[in-house]
Amino acid sequence: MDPYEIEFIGENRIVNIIPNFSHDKIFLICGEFGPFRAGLPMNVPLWLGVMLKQKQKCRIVAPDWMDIEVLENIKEEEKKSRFFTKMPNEHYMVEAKLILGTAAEDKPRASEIKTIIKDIWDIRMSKLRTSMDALMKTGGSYGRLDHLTMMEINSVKPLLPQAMDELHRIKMNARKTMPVQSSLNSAVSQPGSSQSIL
Amino acid sequence: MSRQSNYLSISDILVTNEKIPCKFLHDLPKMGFLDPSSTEDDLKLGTNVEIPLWLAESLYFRKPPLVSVDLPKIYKEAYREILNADACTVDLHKLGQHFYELGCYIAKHDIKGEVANTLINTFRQRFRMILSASCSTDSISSLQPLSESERERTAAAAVTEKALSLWLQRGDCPLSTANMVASHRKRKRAEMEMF
Amino acid sequence: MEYDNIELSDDEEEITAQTVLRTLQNAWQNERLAPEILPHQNEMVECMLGQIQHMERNINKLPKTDLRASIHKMELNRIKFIICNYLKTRLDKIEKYCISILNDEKQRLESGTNYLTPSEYKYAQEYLINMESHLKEAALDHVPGNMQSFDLNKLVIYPNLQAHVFLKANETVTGIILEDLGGDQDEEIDLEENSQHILQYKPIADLLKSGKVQLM
Amino acid sequence: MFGEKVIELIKEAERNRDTIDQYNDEKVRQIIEEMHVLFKMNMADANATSENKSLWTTVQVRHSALERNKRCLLAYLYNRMNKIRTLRWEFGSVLPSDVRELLSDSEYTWFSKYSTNLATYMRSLGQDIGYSGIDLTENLRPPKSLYIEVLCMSDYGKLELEDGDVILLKKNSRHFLPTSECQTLIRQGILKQIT
Repeated sequence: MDPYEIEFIGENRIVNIIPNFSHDKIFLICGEFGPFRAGLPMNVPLWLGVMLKQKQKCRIVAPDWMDIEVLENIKEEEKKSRFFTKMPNEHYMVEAKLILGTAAEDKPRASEIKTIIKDIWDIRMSKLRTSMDALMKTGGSYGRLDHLTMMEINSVKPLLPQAMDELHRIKMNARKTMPVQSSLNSAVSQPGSSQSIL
Repeated sequence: MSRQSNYLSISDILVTNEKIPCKFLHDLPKMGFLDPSSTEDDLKLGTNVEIPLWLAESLYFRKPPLVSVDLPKIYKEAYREILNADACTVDLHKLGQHFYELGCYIAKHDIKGEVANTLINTFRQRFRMILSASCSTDSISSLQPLSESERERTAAAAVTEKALSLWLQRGDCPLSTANMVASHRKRKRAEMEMF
Repeated sequence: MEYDNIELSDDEEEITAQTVLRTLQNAWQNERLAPEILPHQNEMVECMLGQIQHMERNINKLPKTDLRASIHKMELNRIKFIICNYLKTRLDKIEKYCISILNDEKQRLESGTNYLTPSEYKYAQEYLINMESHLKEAALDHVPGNMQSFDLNKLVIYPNLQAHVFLKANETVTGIILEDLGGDQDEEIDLEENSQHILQYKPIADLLKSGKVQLM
Repeated sequence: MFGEKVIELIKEAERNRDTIDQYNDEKVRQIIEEMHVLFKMNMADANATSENKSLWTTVQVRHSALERNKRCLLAYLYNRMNKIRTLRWEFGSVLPSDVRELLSDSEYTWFSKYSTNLATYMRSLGQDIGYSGIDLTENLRPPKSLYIEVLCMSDYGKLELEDGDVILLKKNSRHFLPTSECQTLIRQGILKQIT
């Protein structure tokens, strides 16, 4: 999948907005939202929040975790821990990009917040690289990856799963010291004696 | 991009085109041309010749086998020692374009299983080379000591890397011309400019 | 603009459009990430198409500049993307693994557990016929007699069930056996609820089809 | 050596992964001819095996070469088939003449049949509930906005929009259009999204 498809999935998350208009409930296929009352906070899917924001119909309320203090703590934890820590939500990067990208003026110190989130992302990405290398060195057939978000997992595709596939294929083929016909190498080796030649 | 080999796989056809040393266990009338150093019409029992893997495999699997297969240099003990010590120092671009894929075919001719172990070790050790090559900003130049499939994996990883950093940098992704359409337009333009 | 709850043909149980959408989105995600073709979700697709149709009719009654119209249109575009991408992903697999899918499907049809919709099945059969006649016309008919066969056993391409996938456990599942090629003993692992793993597809294929795990 | 011509064909298929080359009629013909020569030699030698038993191994070697040629020919055609399939998804059911010329007659027939099969399938979608089908070549990207600004890259002519409006797409003209109604033209390279 490409990042925009994962962003698309993340856009289904619910965010809090403050509309500047009033309107009855809207019945969407993904659920009912509203009523919209000017000045009163309410929940909508992220894609809708972004759309209304672009039409200047609302302010997006940044989620609680988009706060310098909270994020500094997360960053420290992430640095200290050998493992991946649990992020505030499983699409934190998508939320950060969309909310701080389209509604930066709704959030004080938005650019500082962006920087810390990017720092956390970078720490996790470098941890991910180290653990991939370790995974390949120690076994290369199984790994547990709690708390990694979908966007992070996507960043190691196709590299990690393909390397594991390839290692498996080498083990399967190379360990076969006897000439056995298998579906994996049947492309060339067709034991010949039984075959009709003419 | 997966390298699963099947009958119609171009990459497997190219791998099986590699030449490997074989010894003929039977006389082969009229096949003298398989040995470039000989001018005879027939190929004699006991002759050592390098033939493409596809031919070697099919002759080896006849009952009784028509050839015995020797290991290509890169899979022999001298190289195995170097590879097992530090696989990252070996230039597989020069010495083994299809190191792993060819190795999978060749390993069965090494009864002790040393080749198999070397393949697995080498693959594991060199993974970090791909890791670092895939996030370097240089394009994958022919200077890198990677085998063909390592190169493909690096290129695929670099595509992901690039898509991700573009996503992080910009807002919306503009819709764009389809891949083949764009390539054909480009080629057509290039052809027009030649005249 | 309210939607009605929908009744699925085989099921007495009423489910909401919201549930159908969620199921479909999940099916799309899994189809994109699984190496093999998964059981079709035709009822969900058709149900959603019905919703789209209903919704589109209503949007047309609204003034063009109505805010609601653009919100609904945006949602419909999102759903259309899921449906198109889902169906296209399946077509890609059907073409690539045509022979092996048709072989498996013939057996599944006998037991009534077909993975393909009738249209997809027809498409696959036609695709194979066209492939055969092209390869014959372009090459096989012109080569020496004993080389002319269109040999399905050789041309077949199998999905790589040994491929490694990322998954999240929707519920706790114990005793997944991982094949261990190195030692003598296979490894056994448990998947706790919400835990995430990278492992081979084959041992978890059935868990995916029964919804106990999902791919990421 | 056996199977050399056919490898040139395979390497041709391997190059230019994003474009399709002219169908190599001449080389395909030569390879088929080579196969007939090998086959005739085998017929003759197979009949002579009663006098010279070792000729049988020679027959087996040639047989392997025949199989190899067949495999490579099919792989060449199959690889091109996949590209032609992509052409259908990217250019649509009508190919530009310069692209069409790259295909052999048999390939063009395959393209048409593929296109018909695809159209039949797409028409069947949702038929039970009164749909006239769904075009799967659309909605390929996650939607971002309902309208986009586009620049026209060539003189295309009139485009009728769903609401009945007709606009004229002229080279270098700019338009503000519903995304859903111009994405195919963008993929075909007729329009370009301006960001």
